[in-house]
Amino acid sequence: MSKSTVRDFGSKINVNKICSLGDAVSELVHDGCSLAISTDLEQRIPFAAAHEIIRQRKRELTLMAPISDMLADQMIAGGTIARVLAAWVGNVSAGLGHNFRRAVESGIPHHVEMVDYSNFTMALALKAGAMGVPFIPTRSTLGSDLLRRNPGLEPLTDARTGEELVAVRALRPDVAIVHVQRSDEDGNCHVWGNLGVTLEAVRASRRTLVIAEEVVSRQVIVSDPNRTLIPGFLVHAVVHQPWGAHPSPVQGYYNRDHRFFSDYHHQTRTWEGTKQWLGEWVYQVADREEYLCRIDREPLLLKNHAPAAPVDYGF
Amino acid sequence: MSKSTVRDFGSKINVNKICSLGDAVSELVHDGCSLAISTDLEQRIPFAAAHEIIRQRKRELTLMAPISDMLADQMIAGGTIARVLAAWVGNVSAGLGHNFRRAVESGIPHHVEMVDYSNFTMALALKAGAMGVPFIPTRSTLGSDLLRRNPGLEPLTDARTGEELVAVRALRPDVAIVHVQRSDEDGNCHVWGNLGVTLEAVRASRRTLVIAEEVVSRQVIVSDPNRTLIPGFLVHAVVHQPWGAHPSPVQGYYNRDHRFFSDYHHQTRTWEGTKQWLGEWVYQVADREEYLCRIDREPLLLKNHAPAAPVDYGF
Amino acid sequence: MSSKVMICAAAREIKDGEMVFVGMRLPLLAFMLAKKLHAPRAIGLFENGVVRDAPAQEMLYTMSDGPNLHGAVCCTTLLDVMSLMQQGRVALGFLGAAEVDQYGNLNSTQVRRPDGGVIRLPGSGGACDIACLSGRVATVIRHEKHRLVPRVSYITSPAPPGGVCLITDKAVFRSHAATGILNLVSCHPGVSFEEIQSETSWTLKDPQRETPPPSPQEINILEQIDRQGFWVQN
Amino acid sequence: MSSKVMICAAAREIKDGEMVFVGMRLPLLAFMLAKKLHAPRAIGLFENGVVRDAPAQEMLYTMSDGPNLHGAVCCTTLLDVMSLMQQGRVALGFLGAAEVDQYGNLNSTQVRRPDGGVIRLPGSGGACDIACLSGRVATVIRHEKHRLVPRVSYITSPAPPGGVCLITDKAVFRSHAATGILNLVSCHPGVSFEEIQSETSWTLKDPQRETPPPSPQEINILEQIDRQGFWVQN
Repeated sequence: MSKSTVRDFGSKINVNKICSLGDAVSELVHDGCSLAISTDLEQRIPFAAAHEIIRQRKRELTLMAPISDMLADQMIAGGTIARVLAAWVGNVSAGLGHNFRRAVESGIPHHVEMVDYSNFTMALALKAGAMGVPFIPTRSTLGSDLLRRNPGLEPLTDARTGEELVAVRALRPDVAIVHVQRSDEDGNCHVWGNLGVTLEAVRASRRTLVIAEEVVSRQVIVSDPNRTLIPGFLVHAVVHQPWGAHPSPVQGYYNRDHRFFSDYHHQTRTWEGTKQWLGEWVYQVADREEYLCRIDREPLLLKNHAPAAPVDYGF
Repeated sequence: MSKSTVRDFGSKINVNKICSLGDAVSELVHDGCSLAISTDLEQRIPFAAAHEIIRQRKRELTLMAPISDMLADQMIAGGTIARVLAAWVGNVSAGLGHNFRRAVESGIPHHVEMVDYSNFTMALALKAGAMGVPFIPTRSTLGSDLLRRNPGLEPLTDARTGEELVAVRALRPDVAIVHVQRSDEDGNCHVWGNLGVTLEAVRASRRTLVIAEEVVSRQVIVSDPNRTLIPGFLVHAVVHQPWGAHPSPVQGYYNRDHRFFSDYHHQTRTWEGTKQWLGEWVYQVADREEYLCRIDREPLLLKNHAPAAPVDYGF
Repeated sequence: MSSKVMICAAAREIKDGEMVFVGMRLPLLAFMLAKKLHAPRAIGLFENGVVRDAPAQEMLYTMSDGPNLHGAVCCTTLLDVMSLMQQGRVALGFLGAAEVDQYGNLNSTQVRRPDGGVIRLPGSGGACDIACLSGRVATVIRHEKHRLVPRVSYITSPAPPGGVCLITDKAVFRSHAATGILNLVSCHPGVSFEEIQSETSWTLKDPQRETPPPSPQEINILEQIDRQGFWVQN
Repeated sequence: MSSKVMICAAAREIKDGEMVFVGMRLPLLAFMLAKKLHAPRAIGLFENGVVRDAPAQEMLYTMSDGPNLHGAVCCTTLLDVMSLMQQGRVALGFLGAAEVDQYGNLNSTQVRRPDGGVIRLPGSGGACDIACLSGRVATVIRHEKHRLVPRVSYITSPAPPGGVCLITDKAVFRSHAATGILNLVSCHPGVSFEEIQSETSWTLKDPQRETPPPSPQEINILEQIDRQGFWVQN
């Protein structure tokens, strides 16, 4: 019998996936690899993982995400990023990302190459990766300079109709890092709220690192299989890290810390201020537990609960 | 200002969507139109709607679905179908569909044209329709006779890599008919269980008819927006019809009536038997209420309940 | 006052029953205003996958803030909502930009400094997609000569076939059906044609028409929506 | 006995940790058996969108029966599970067919009658996709000469690059790595080579090897799974 054509997506029998954030980053994120991170769009941004990546001084990473919010700016400031494939890099509530600007405009702390996508073409690139096809056609970006300058977008004429289209080439990140509400020990995740491009990013990536607010029993997960938007067989490591997405919000767990975004924006106007910020919030912080001691969580706690209506999977 | 390029997908301000099954079929299903129906694959098959279509003697319909189970066989027997675009037509638990075979092989009761898809290419055709692109590429069907004979599948060479692919052309059904667990009056639907190609079919179709086990308040729907897999703005009519999917199962509501499938299979071996079956279960039945009086629902009731774990949308 | 005029002008672009790509800040307020006034059945789509048929109960800083998810009719993926737009189901999209040119092209990617250097901006986000795929586009921008330029230096969002309605803090413009040029259609209350022309890089014709000022009802609703005046400066 | 031999042979095709496209009837029983024996971490995918890491608690007539959804780890779309397969994540798919030829091509669409007419069968379902996109294919078919043909009359499911394991009620065949021809690898207990050759349209070589009979443990598990003997006939 001829050899299997199944491609290597990493170990399929990973019996113990639960590990610390430090170990997960150390094992899965290698210098030079590509990361899909901050894929939900402004919820559940894996800041804990980003800070650990900065602390472990990972280098030459490629970042893939449509809207990375402040996370991309911090990872650039930390010197980890060589290349950004994204639609929008900044600080969603405050405006520009000073470190992104400094890196692209002046090479401080080092040069970062920016490849401009739109939100939809980034989603389609990941979807093509997730579907295992080399491209997906779209009508977006026709007539734009994104199409002219991004090598991942190329003109395509539909042979049957003659219609002008754009082929969005597939992206396949090495690692997807996602923050979720709850996961079981196998990495089967329940996620709710806005989904952005997370489902596509996880499926497109070779490996996935899950950071979960709660690690729950398998019974909780299988009680609602339609909520399992990330199946465990795509997941290589599960880190239990409550408040791992602060200062971004996690629906049902905590709210957005608007002030933290705004403070970062003001403090990082200068490179000096940035270094100070990184020292205070990343380098001089041993781990997420220490970080959490420094923030005031009380104002971010849920003001009201909103339970989903019951659903019966009975038969 | 130049004219809007927004395409007509039917009335956008349809204030009152709730109506009877008879009215919904009469208004939405026209002779010669194309229908996506039975898109979940073996759950929530809209049998009530199919029977109403047969009773209203609709003609020359095109059926689009990957696996239509016994529903397609019945609609063919009822003389409503001119053309079937599908991957599999039969009786899932019993085997062949006698009426499908008679129609294709011998033109009884009339000729039906069959266009063979595979499950995945049917899903991709609907997905392309749902995405508003003329095609999506795949590697499936390469080397098969489906590719050679189905005009909706055409060879495609990837310009960049030279890879041989297949372009699956978009399908855009005129009407999707779906059975759901619960809907509000605007057609926002909560659906759970296996999803088949329903989400793609609804988005690809110009209009959607929802048949719901329960019509619930808007509050129930918005309590769990991730469960709203069919948003109301895609829905043109909502019919409240408990047990509307019998003899197929509806998770959380009732089980599959295996016996009913098997009885149909045996009774429809002959065209005479089919006519008798249609008389007994469709033509001589005024509506679904009368149909339900003729079946024994008791053995199909849930034997056990299985509530989904709680989810909090609080903030 | 000018932000209220802008919000009211933007709100009037939304027709009842339309699907609208909303965005944040002023357009979001415009959507909330339109819902409460003349477009109660408009549907708001957000790029993060949120679909709302009723405005959020609290002020939002980002589209993914808790109050925007709570009470949504649907939370889905970016791909899903943008695919619906690519199908032609979205009537109107709101966009911001750093530059707009007389043809309605928008730039939110990078601009040139007077000294020849480049200022890098955050980028397209969904703007390019909305420009390419929605029926019409309404653009909200601060009215300054270096923003209303003859030609944008980078086309992030090409002028859509359905045309652009440009709403500044001084005036309203619309694409001319034949030429595609953005024509001035009304000057905001208290702003002279001369002032507008002096801050616009292409030649305008005086429309002799004033943008309708916010009605007391509109002002009342806006003040309810944004109690702290976070977005609506006077 | 032959269905038990077939199920056990099919179960042995599943390796631990693999993602498997399961299907119904005998392959489903094979999956359940493998899970309980040597492949506890195998994952079962169903075309309707159901993903299971543990067998259902009750016998199934269709993949969408209530018990198959209850306790699933994931319920998603057909497109999602088949996309994962197109990516190369699925190691093995099980298929049935009306005809198989010596090259491993399968036909489940239409066959010719002796009188030249056409018998229309239900069609591909997901078979063509599984043949094209999964790593290997295991085919379960009744061993009759008109089913094991030199050339199928319609290629529903082309022989996959990863090769075919053909499991009949008489024997096990595998694609030869170089020629692609389905070679006989073992005869089921009590079935002679001559009997197999006489019911096969291409020339075989006697493998001098017997398909391992079901162990008492395998038989015990199978009887637990299918208490009423609905699928497993003796």
